[in-house]
Amino acid sequence: MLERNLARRAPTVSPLVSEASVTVRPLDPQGRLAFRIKPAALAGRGTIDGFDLTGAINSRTSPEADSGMRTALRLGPDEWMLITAADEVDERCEAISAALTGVPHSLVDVSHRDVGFSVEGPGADVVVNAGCPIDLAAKAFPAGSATRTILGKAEIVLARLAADRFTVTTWRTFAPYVQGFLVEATRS
Amino acid sequence: MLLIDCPYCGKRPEVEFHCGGEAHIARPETPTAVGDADWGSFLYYRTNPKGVQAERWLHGHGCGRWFNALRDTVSDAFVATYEMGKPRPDRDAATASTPSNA
Amino acid sequence: MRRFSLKSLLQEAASGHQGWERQWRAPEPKKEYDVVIVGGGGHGLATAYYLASVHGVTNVAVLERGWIGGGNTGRNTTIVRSNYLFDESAGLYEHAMKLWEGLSQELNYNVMFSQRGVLMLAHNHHDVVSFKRHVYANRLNGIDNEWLSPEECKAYCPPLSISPDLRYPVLGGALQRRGGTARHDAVAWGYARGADARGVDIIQNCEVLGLKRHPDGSVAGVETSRGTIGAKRVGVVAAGHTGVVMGRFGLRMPVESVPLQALVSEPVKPVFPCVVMSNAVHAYISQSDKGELVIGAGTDQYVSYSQQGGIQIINHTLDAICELFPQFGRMRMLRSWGGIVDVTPDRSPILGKTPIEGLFVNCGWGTGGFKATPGSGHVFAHTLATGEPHKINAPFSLDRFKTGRLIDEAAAAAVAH
Amino acid sequence: MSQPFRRPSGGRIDRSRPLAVTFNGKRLEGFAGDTVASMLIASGQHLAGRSFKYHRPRGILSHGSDEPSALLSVDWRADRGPGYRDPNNRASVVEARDGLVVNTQNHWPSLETDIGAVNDLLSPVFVAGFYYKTFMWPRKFWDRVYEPVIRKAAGLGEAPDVKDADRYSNRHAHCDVLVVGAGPAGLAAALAASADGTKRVILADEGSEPGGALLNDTTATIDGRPAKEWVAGAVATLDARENVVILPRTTAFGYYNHNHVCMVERISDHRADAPEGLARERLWQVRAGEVVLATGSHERPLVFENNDRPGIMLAESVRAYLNRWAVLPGNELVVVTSSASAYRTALDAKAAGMRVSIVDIRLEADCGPEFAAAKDAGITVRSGHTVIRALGKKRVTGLVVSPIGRDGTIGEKTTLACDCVAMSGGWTPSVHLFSQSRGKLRFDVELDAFVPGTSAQAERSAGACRGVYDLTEVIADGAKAGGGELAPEATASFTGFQPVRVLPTDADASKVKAFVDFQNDVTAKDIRLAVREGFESIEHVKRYTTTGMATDQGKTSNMNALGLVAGILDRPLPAVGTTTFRPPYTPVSFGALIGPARDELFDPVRKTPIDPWAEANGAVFEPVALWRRAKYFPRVGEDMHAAVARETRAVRTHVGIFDASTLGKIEVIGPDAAEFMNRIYTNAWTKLKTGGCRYGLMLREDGFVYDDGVVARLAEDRFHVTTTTGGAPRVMRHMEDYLQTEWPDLDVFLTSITEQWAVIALQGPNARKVLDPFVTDIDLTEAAFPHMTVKTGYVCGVPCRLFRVSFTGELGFEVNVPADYGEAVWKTLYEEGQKHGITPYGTEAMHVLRAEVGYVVVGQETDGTVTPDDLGLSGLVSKVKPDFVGKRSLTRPDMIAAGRRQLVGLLTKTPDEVLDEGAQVVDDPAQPIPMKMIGHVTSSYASSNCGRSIAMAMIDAGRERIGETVFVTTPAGFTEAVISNAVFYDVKGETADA
Repeated sequence: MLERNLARRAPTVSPLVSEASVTVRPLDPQGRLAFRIKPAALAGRGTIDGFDLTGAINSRTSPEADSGMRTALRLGPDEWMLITAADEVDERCEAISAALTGVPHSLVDVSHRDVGFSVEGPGADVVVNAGCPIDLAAKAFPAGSATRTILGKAEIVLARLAADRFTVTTWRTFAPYVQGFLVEATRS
Repeated sequence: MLLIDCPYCGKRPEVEFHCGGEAHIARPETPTAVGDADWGSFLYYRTNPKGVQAERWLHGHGCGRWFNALRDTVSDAFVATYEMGKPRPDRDAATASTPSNA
Repeated sequence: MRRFSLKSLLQEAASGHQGWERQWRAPEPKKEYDVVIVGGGGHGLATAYYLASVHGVTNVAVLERGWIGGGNTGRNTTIVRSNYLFDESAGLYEHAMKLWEGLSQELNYNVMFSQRGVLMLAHNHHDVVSFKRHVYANRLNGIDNEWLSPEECKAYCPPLSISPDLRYPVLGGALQRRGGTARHDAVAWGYARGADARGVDIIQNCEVLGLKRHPDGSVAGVETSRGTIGAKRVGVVAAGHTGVVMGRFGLRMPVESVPLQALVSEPVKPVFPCVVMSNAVHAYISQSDKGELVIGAGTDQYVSYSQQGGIQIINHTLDAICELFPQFGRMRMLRSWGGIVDVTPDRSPILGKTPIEGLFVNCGWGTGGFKATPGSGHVFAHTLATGEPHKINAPFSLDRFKTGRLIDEAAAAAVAH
Repeated sequence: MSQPFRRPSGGRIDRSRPLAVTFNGKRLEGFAGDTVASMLIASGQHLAGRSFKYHRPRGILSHGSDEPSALLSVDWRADRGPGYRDPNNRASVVEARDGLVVNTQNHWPSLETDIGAVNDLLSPVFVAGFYYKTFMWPRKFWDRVYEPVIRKAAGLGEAPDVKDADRYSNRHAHCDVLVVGAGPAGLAAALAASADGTKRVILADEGSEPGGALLNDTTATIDGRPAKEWVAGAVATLDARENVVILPRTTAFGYYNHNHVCMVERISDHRADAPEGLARERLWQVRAGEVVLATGSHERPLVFENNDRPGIMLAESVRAYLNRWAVLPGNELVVVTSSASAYRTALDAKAAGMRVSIVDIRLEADCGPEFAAAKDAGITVRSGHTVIRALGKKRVTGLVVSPIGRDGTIGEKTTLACDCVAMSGGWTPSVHLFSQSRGKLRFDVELDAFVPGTSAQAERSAGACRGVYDLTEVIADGAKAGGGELAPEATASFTGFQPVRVLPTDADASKVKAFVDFQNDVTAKDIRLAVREGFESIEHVKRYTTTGMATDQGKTSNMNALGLVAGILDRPLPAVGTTTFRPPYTPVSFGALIGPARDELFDPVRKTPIDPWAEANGAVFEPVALWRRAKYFPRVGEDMHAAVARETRAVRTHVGIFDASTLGKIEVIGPDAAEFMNRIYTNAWTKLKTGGCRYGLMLREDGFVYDDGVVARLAEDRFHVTTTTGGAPRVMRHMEDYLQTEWPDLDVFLTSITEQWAVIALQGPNARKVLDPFVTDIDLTEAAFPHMTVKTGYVCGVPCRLFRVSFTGELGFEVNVPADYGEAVWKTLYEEGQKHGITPYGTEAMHVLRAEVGYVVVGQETDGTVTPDDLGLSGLVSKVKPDFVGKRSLTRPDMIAAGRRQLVGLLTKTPDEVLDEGAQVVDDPAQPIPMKMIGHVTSSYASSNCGRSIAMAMIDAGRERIGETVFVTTPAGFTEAVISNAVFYDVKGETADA
């Protein structure tokens, strides 16, 4: 493969920094797989290729111990976003497909479609709430939550890793807008 | 902005949703067997009630699922939301209750 | 009817204005009328006026559930234009435009029709082609509409930003100079006064509850909150409530009622000379005689009779307004409100017969009914007087939803109207 | 100006922090805590503006957001340049600080001498609705003569003329209990609601500090302590609770569906030290479990002749200025009242050293304990008296008062000299937000007011906003609304009033100017005139007279207008109707409403992965939906025409490279994928082999063309669907809709992959040569890789979906690579392409090229009213499939009627004449108007490859008319053209279809 000869270039997210207590930082590339399967077809499989699919809708499950970072965001009744290392996408696809031979499902590599940001620091929830209209109180959206929602005029996937730590993922062409929006929000 | 109780995600703000109009308008099994008047009626005629109506919503910026809802078109209060494919709850005559958002 | 004029005004000024009479009576309903009009908005009142003035049909009642002009007539952004694409629509709206041009004199009521020009901005290639298609079609239909370059747009509307750095730069515009605005309430009141003077009974606080029919199924009258009223013909002109009224008559209609919002700013000195519409960014703006910026927003996405929509609709419209007119960022919203508009699948009105003999309907004007008020009333009066549609409203039949012969202005132009 | 009317001590101002603002060019002094209104009063300046219609001198009526008269243009940051000025600010809510530049409005040449005041003399003519009765002749004069004059006279301040230089922010918030209003009721409610720590509570108040009416009060006590201590204690308690957010300077202006309450917080306008860039205002969009409305009440003015003279104020406002701001509104005060509460003002004014007397409309017998309290304080009370008129012009100088006889007769008149009048006609609960929440109002005869009746949402009202006025009860009521209980011992309040609409007078009511709506200059006689003319519904009266329509939204005038109408008609007040209250409660800046959505954050700009290269290479861009796309790549000295001619020639002679990344892409996966495709598209998919591509056409259920695109079958159960650029989101929704609601039995999943793949189109005879060096695992030969097939493999070492497709008619490949590699692959191919004459081309050349070979663009040739047959694409409509979306509609009578518009070509008689897109087509240009139009031009270009112009058009029954000459509109007239096939260029060499 000649792949390494080519520069991989994320969308033009600018190195915007803010002096506020909340930082907005672009995340390194990750492997992302859009995984769809009807719950009945899972037929009791709780884990596939190390991805824990047992989480409730709008939750994030990540086996902490696993250094391979196999995280599953359950975004809908039949939809997960599987997150893995950027260079393991093909392996994961093969393994999952093998595990589900003959079972109707859909697995699509969207690693390049989505761009992520971390929003971190005291008041990170307030920054997200500048454009995201859902309730981010600890009770309503505790750490371990993940959902597709809105930020301003862009669609995002929002995950909460800790009280003051979120990831915001969006389609790559919306990334500069989302980044700009979040940085602007940190100024208030 | 409405607050909509998605059957899968719970109460979420309207901007995450797309309204798909009146629900339970079955697409004819065999459209070619339907006359022009009935087909026109299927395409264009809606109940448009002043009161409780069943309607379709898509949680597009959420779980991605279409579902149905009963909503009072006078108060805009939701009476019920339910998964696509389930029958309309037997609350046609029910007037929307005061929503408690707590 | 006491004539309005500068002379009569000065006479009255001298005597403390004690001599003005009621602009319309408050009669008790009669037992029977030749024509009963359901709905006392601009369209219904205009229909009554033309029935009396053009067709000599004066035994007419207008039944209004609340107060006249209280629905969409008094809740719209008062834009008047006639530069529609299709021959059918152009015919109807231009018919209205010609009536607008002499309306104050015809009614002896200053409806403040102000031909300030309506400028529709094109922000992308699709808009450009679409608006040029309108401009050419209008020209061949004898309707004024011209294509302006961005610089010409700016010259016509100096507050407009034509910076190429705009998110959606202005690529040009279609200007109808004869378009403009009018004073909405005055239209309802002027028609009411004119109709009343010709013998029409305007009956407020009278809700229509049902239809009375002859054994052969034809119309015999209406049941109302003030008793049964006989009628040879009934015309329903109930805008957002058409579906409700027709439902009481046992008919379904291809209309849905949705909230449409608008707002005004605090009044300021003259700053905005014309009407600007920008469909790509969903914004309409003009300045009223009182000085308020009058701004039309979009519809909410769901059926509602609540006259209240969500604030996100307002926010979105103001985003666009401030993008085009960044100097208005510090203006303040004074009042916002909603109307209930009845929308048809092709965004064109329904004007004509119904399946019930003697029952006629005039509805489905969606977000753009005000501008058609005189024309709509004029041709609907013809329809009610003769039992047959005027050639102008013949294409706007209910039947088109069966045959597929839609008049789809919205699809053709992507223009809200 | 110094501060001659500043009291020596007291008030909630910080005398250690003096400040100055510029008022009409003069220096005005005050202290931190002042408003501009209190500074004006301190300086003795009551004249603060000119009225809307008559240009009458106006002063300061109130101390809060209900102020109708004292409206100022404020330049908030004059030191920072333009862009910080706005009109119509209420002096009573503009917090004073150093650096403010304020000016009065609506006068010329000056506030003191205003030519417009001539209108006051003409007022007998300028009555309500006079403009409806005249200005009609001659017809053309309305918009040319009369209207401009009226417009110039109308309006208040001057609109800003430069871009707003401030920032605004937005915040979505959620809470269990939102308390609106931090007066005694609101504080009690917040204390109760937050007590157990489990509920999130937000307490918002429009004022600069919590306390509400208690801030005006120096005598009330609660539980034996001064009320202000109770306030301080309550605030401290709330502050200490983590579950409470207190928001001063935050006005809840809109109560929307499902307890969505919108509020504006003023962040920086009051701060002299606000750093540049600090947001000016914040829009709070609060979703509350429950809402407690504790919004207080508004005092009613009294309606008598010249009640608008500067120096005539609301009684509670006089008290507020005395106590809260420590300024004397004058030396000689007459309190005119029908309400007990105003006695408190009289007592406080007396204590402050003013000379005070009271004129009470009520008879002594109708008064409460306040009467004796005033007498005891040595204040003269004239009960059973009326005010005939006020004297003075730019400042009140006296009141003519008179006893009212038993039969209503007016007794002997006395003139009371004064320089300040405090008036009170009682109180109106502030039910605006309750009404906005769609709660049903109830008229309470005892209170002479509309009060909250049935709630429509999870909401409770507490305190004065529901007619509870006694302090003890107010606090108890607030606590109850907050879910708790409090039974404090507070000093008794003076409550109760006798409704008075217009004060009795013996003057000719038809001549007297007694104002009901101060800002809009609506007098009692205007309202009488409206009723006389048949305007009986209060909505009609409002619209005819404009009462209640001013920037104060009738807070001080509505009840007086309603009562007056009811009185004239002799109907119970509710029968006249109440006005529905609409947002906003007080005017809200557009800036706050749009928040960050401006400039770069107005709308996202979607840029492709290759966009940076295009920008660096001088592309001219165009907006397409949310995208920006390279339209053409001009070289030095080239205009669009020249650039496009070069680009299109290069594609046909060598090779072009085009960024097609914006095309919508959807991956359709599942065992039933082919069946799903069959149902969604007009054509058949079952027989498409893996590795094959097919052009697909999609209809709406009504039979009209919805979208199109090439679809590749990657596997038995996997399709890669492409859509138009603008259509991608709606096609996805359309597909999901059918899948989930009509065919849930199908095992199919959809995933949007638009942004996963960058798409680089190589088009032209040299396309294969450019690609060849970078492909190792795909055989690019014609035999192995024919037109309309797809292969996966690697390009430049990057995983790739390689399509052999063409939108130009030439040999073509579309290289799909993961988006992050898009730019690098593009650059690699572009460099290699130098040997082969590669030329980047944009959307304009793309359009020309596709038109040359007769390909349609959905959205350009179609407009939502076009069927497949209209486009000549009936061959793509399966006759065999029993059903697909839109099939049934295609057989409706009008869809198969003869004479429908059909897609054809148009060739101008003059080859280099390019038709206008959108031009109309007629058979006979000499026919009279209205002309019969037979079609319109959908696409039109100068085609370098064809050596002439080409155009596509939709013409009535066009396919039968090929070869006929028609006339096409031009900006100047008409031009001749011949109807042709819509294919203009014959591709030479190895073509797409070879």
